[in-house]
Amino acid sequence: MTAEAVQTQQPLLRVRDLKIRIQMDNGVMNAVDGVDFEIRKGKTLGLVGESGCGKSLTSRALLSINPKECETSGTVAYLSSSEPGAAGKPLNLLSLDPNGRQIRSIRGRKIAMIFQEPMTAFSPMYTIGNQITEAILIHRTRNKKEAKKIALEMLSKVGISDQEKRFDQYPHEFSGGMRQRAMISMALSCNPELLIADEPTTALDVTIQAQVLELMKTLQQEFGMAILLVTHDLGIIAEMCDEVAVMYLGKIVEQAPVKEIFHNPKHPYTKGLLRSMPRLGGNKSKRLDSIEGAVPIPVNMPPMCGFYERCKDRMEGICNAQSVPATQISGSHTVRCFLYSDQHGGE
Amino acid sequence: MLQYTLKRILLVIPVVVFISVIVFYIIQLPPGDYVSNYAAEMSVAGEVFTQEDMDAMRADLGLDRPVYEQYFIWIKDIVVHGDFGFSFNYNKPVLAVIEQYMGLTLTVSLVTMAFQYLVAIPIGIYCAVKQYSIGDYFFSGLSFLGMATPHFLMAVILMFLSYTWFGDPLLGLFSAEYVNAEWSMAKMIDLAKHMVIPVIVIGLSGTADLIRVMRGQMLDELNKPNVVTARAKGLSERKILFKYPTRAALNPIVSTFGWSLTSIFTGSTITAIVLNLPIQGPVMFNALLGQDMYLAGTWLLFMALLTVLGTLISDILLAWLDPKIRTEFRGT
Amino acid sequence: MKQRKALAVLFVIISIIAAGCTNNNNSPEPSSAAGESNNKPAVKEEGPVGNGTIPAKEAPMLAGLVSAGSLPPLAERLPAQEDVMVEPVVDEIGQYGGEWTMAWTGPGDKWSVGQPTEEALFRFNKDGSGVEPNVAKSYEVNENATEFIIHLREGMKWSDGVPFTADDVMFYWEHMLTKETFGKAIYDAYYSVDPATGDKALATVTKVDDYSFKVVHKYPSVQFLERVAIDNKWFFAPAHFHKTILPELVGEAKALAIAKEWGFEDTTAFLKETGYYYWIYPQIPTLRAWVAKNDPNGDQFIMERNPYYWKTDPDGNQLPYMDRIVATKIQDPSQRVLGTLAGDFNLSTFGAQDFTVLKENEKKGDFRVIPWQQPAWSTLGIQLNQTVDDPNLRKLFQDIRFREALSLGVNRGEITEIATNGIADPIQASVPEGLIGYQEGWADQWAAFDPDRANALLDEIGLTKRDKNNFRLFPDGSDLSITIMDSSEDSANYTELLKKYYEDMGIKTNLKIVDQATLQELKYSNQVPASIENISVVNVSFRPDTLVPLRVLTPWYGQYGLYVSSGGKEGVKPEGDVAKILEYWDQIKAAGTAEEINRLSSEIVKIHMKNQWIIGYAGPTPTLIAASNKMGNIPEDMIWADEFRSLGAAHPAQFYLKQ
Amino acid sequence: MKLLPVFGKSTVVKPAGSNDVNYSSQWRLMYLRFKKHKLARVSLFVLALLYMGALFAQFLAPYGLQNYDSKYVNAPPMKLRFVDAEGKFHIRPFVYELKSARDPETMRKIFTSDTEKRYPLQFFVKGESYKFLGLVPATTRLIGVEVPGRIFLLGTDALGRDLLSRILLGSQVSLSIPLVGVGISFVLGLIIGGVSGYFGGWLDSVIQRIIEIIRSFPTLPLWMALSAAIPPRIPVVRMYIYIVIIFAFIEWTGLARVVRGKFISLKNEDYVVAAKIAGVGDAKIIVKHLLPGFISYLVVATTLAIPGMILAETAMSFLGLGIRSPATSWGVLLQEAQQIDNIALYPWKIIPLGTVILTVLTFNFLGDGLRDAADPYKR
Repeated sequence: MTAEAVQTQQPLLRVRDLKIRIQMDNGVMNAVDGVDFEIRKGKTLGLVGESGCGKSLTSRALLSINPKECETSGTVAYLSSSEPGAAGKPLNLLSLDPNGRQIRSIRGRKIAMIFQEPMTAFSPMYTIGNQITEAILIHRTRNKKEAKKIALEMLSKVGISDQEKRFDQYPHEFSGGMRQRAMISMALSCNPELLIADEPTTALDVTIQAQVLELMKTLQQEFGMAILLVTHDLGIIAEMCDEVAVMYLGKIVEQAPVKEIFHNPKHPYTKGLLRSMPRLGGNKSKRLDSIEGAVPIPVNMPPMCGFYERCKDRMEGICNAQSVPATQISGSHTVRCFLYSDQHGGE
Repeated sequence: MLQYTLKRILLVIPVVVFISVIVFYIIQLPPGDYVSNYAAEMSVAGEVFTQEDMDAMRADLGLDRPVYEQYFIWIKDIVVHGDFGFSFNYNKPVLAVIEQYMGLTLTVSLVTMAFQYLVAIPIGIYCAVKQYSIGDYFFSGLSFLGMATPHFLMAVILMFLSYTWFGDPLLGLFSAEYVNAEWSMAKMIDLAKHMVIPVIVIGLSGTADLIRVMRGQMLDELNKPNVVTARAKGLSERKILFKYPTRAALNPIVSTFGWSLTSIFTGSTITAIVLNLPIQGPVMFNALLGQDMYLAGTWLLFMALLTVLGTLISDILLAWLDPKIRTEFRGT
Repeated sequence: MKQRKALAVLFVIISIIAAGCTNNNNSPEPSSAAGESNNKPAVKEEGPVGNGTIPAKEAPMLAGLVSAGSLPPLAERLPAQEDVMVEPVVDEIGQYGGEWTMAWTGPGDKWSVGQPTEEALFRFNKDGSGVEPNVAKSYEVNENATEFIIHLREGMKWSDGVPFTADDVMFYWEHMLTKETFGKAIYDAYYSVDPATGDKALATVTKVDDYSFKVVHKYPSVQFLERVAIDNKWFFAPAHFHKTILPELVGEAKALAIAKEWGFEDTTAFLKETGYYYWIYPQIPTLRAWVAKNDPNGDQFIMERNPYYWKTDPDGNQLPYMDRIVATKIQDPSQRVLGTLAGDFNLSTFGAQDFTVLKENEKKGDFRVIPWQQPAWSTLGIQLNQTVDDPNLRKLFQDIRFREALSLGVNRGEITEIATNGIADPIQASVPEGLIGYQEGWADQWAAFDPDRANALLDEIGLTKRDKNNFRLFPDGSDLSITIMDSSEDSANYTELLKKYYEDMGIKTNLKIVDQATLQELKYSNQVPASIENISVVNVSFRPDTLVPLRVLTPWYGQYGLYVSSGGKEGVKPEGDVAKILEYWDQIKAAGTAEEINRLSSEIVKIHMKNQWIIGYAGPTPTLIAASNKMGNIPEDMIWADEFRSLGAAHPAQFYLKQ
Repeated sequence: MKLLPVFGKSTVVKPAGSNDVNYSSQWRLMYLRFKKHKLARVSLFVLALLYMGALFAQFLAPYGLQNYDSKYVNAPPMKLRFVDAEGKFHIRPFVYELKSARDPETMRKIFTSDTEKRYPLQFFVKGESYKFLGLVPATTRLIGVEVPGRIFLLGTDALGRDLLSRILLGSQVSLSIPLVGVGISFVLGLIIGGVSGYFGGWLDSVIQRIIEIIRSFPTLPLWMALSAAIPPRIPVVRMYIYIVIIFAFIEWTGLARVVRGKFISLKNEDYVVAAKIAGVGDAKIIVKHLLPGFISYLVVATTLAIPGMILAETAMSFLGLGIRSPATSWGVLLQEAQQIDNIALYPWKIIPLGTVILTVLTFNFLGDGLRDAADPYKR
């Protein structure tokens, strides 16, 4: 882990003010509400948060593969040298036609994605080989033999033995871990610059989880790609990430290098999350802490801190009266909380 | 797979035997038999039929024997000689009667079916992709309308409209001059013209059902993560649509094909009667009414067999189409 | 309707001469005929024969074949010139060509092509007053009506060109009829009855020469020719054909093999079809104007002109005018209507219920509707089974007051308005004016709507107890209900109204629709308490079985008929007036003169009038003939009766299509 | 082309309003979801109206089922007018008296309005007596005109009866009896399909064969035998109920197959296996764990089966096996309408087709709405 190098690395993707709004019967839901972050080349950014905080939507917004009900605004600047935008400016992925040729040439080739449930993410109707070569055939070669060769290579890289046989098998013939390996091999088959992993190990059991994560790390080093790791599991964050963004209710409430988050969490929510994490050598008899209350629905929310209701340190009249700005704690550590903001001093 | 199939086929045999008994029993159930029916019909035409005439006729036709005896004779002839008996009404062997109507029956049914599938599947896909669009509402509404109108009434109305607008009610499958004519281009065109109403009437209801199933399946499939995966791979929407959701959605539809096997042969009996179509449905209906029991019995047996086979085919098809099941069999 | 009056006049004529036609027809020379030498022909000839000056002409279709050499010239095909039958035309000499397109429901509907093409030995004449020679050229009869010499037409040929001679008659008599090969018992017409002992004797038939044969009865048979015209119609068969299939002549095994070749299972069905329903089989030669050309089981049955047909029009043109009869199979009666409206069928017959829809579309469809009166007692009515199983009900049905009540309690005005569209008269079931047995005032007997009187009658019978639904109960407190059995939904409107009127009187009424086979079966098992069948009969002496309980047929007499047909072994013994009817019938069978038969027939009818077992609520309605305006020579004032062979009475051979 | 909602399990629950939505029961979710389906809501409303109409048919119908009148045979629908022949406006709508005559040529009844005689529409008029809700004797009817005037808003039939009244009264049979049939097949399908799917093995095999046999059962001769066997004293409506019940005994097989499939797929779910291991009894597993999993699907399937039954009734009437007039159902009305002379000469007799279509459509839309509602997660 090279946390000290985080700042020095070139950004690959810069997300600014990403908002996703969904029209509901009873109002507009701000599912993602002004998210900013950067992903650096070869590094791993962890996006952590509870179910429903908007982290998956955010990750999918990068590739414009959210359903059309999601009104998405903001910029997703793709800073790859190989993919310049108009007039040399960085390419804003959100400005592209979501069904257009340009975004499709980025999907799978430059930015690949793996999903939580490898069973459903693969179609049961086709062989694994068919589904892996599909991406290769689009992006790398039109020769089927060659594509198969690449796919077999990839399969061996992710540690699947007997690839020739496996190539012609169907997803249901794979175990969960194997499937995820296959999924990774599919995602990496075109040497992407960025891999978006949406809860890649949630559906796997713990030993397989470790194997898959290890595999991802190994391959990251081999291919030199960046990873956006979306998860709710802080353990995985600790193991995998260089930098962490904690999301809550559509907003990034705290963002910092991984050590910083674990050793010096600022936001009450981050603290709560950490407390709810089981620790090796912790007191067994003690129940794990949990954050009380439930995530509210961000529909017609007034400008206020979304964590207000559940926050132990809430300040009435402040936290529930205005939207919370981001506060820079240190060079790489920002937090969205009035506890650290200068603004509340003005009361 | 083979073993499974064999097992299923073996299970079919007792079912069919049982059905044949029921069929025969039920045909016998209504009071009266072919002879009394015949006598009644001829009395209407002013002919004199005495009790002796009728008894003699019964003896000739073997109708005076006990039912179980008639059944065993019938079954024995089927099994031993492949002889399905004799149609009293047609004065022909049953198989000859069935053969006579088979060609047109298959024509009507297959055209209707092709119409159903060719229309319903694209519309189903369209309605799912453009859910809640005007097109979706239009097609769904139309298909519902087709489903909600009783066939016989729709047939009569269309026939009457055809008469008032074009002066020709398009009865039957051919105009009078073509019925016994050699096949020619003109006869084909005439047939096509006469197929319009049956295809609309019989096809529309089936279409409605198919559209609903297809649309529902598509909606399910469109929401599956594998679609997102495909999209994230950079596939075009069109390619995704046809490779993933459509293929998967077709599975249940293709597998129900076996179920509709019987309808290929019977078609829609009531509609066929109203439209005067020379196909099996009405022939069998009349055989039942006229107690032409071997004809009716053979036909019902045939239908029962088809139902059972259809279920079998559906099950096998379903198994075959589902890689999960298919590979299991491959493994063993 | 106006037309009834016109027909009435017609019927008067019939009634006077109907039963006594033999005498009337032969009045100029009955005695001389018997006395003179047998080989002197032509006692009576029908129509002008063999006009030598005009050469016969033929249809272009046949002329083509003749010039191609595949058909002998017309002169060789027609009978000897003086023996050609000249069929008078209704309006004008027609033109050759065209097709008679009609609807039929398939081979079961064989009579709808059978009757119009039928060629009987003797046929009823145009006004139905008696029979005239048809296939026969002439006949002679002795004074006491025991010996009939019938002459055939010389040179007449079957439709395959083989000569038709007395041998064909003899063959039919010897090998088919008396052997009962075609599923029919020897017809009653061939038996004569001793008036004294009631002894029944079969006639003998002998060949006189190639073109004449003699029928000899043991006892006088005044109505022999009429009875033959009704019972047997054709007294001949193509010997050269039947010789090749009859088991008696070819052997059982060979016959069975032939039957199988034809597609039949056994010889019985095969012989019945070929011997009796021969006209729908293209393989069998006939004497008819059109002969079958294809398999009747197809979607379209075609009969084509008989090149050897033996009739010409007055101008000597060989008939028929139309080339073909094309019968298209239909499955639903509405298709006949629709097809007629659309011009698909150019000559079809309908019941009165289609009157309005046909009339409304006459212009558009370019056809005309010709009503033919039916000799029906009623079109809507009810028959109460006099022998119904339930003793309570039987007693009730046999009570004349009950029948009177049922008659009075129904508003005939409403019924005729609604159920016959105002076409029928609101009258009692009765013999129409002009027919044998017509009774002045019968039509009005119990015909007024008088529910008070009806209820009073029911009370008088003792049906005073009522159940909780206010329906009457039998005096012993058991349920009373009339169950009307019917085999079609066609009369649903009528039965619904009937039920309402009956129930207004407190008589619970059930309606049960069963298929016709079931109904037939129920009749035999005496399970039909009431029926809405109607009586339609020209002359009770010709066709007695609807009015005289001779077998199981008409619902009103129920099991009485079974008693008679089984010779007293089964059924219910007729008593009272029913027994009297049977007595009269026995007398008719043995009667020596037409007057006697006439008188006895009237007596039978009078008993019916007195008892009104058959209650009518609407008078007769006509049968409708919808004919294309292009179709000519269709007579208008005709009687639609099975006895007269329905449409056949109009001699369809002379129908023609204006080109 | 843009494809539709793609929410994996980890994504946002689409909430539908209230704050505690995450904890709502399945039924509440269904309700919320259903409320969104506009067409289904409208359909439910229309169906409610139809059923109310059936319930109060005797009150709503101007005339009874046996109100024959030879004067008004095949009369066309009357116009409800506001402006009379002189151009005068009346606030209360009225009809003119119908004069009938016969065309002497075609014998067709010809109706003309007699502008001399005006009958204003009246509410709560005294009419034929009937039993309100089948219990309370009453004579008041919602609409009518003063005697001797008659009002036929939808025309009359061949017996001079008011078509509107017949449609209303016919709905009592057509809308209620199919429910009986569907109810029976629902129960049978659920129980037998459930047993077959849950226990599997030879029991399943036997039940499947039985289903096959029933499916290939020749129904037509069965109906014919039945109609001959049922004694004539039985009122036609009750006879029809018998037929529907027998129908249901054949129809349950389709549902049973669905239920069986669901049971097979659900019984291997972890939570069911867990319950089994924990020693929970079969009955309890079925009721507690399996049924809730797809009861909503069954409700939908049932809703969608009702229109099939309604249509089956019309087909039965066509074959002469259903209800017979004077008892009335929509099938009877359609069967009368399908005669060619009625379509040609008296086209208003097709009006009942409209109500049949409306009912079938609304049941289908309702079913669709329920289906969407039953599936809030779009599983």
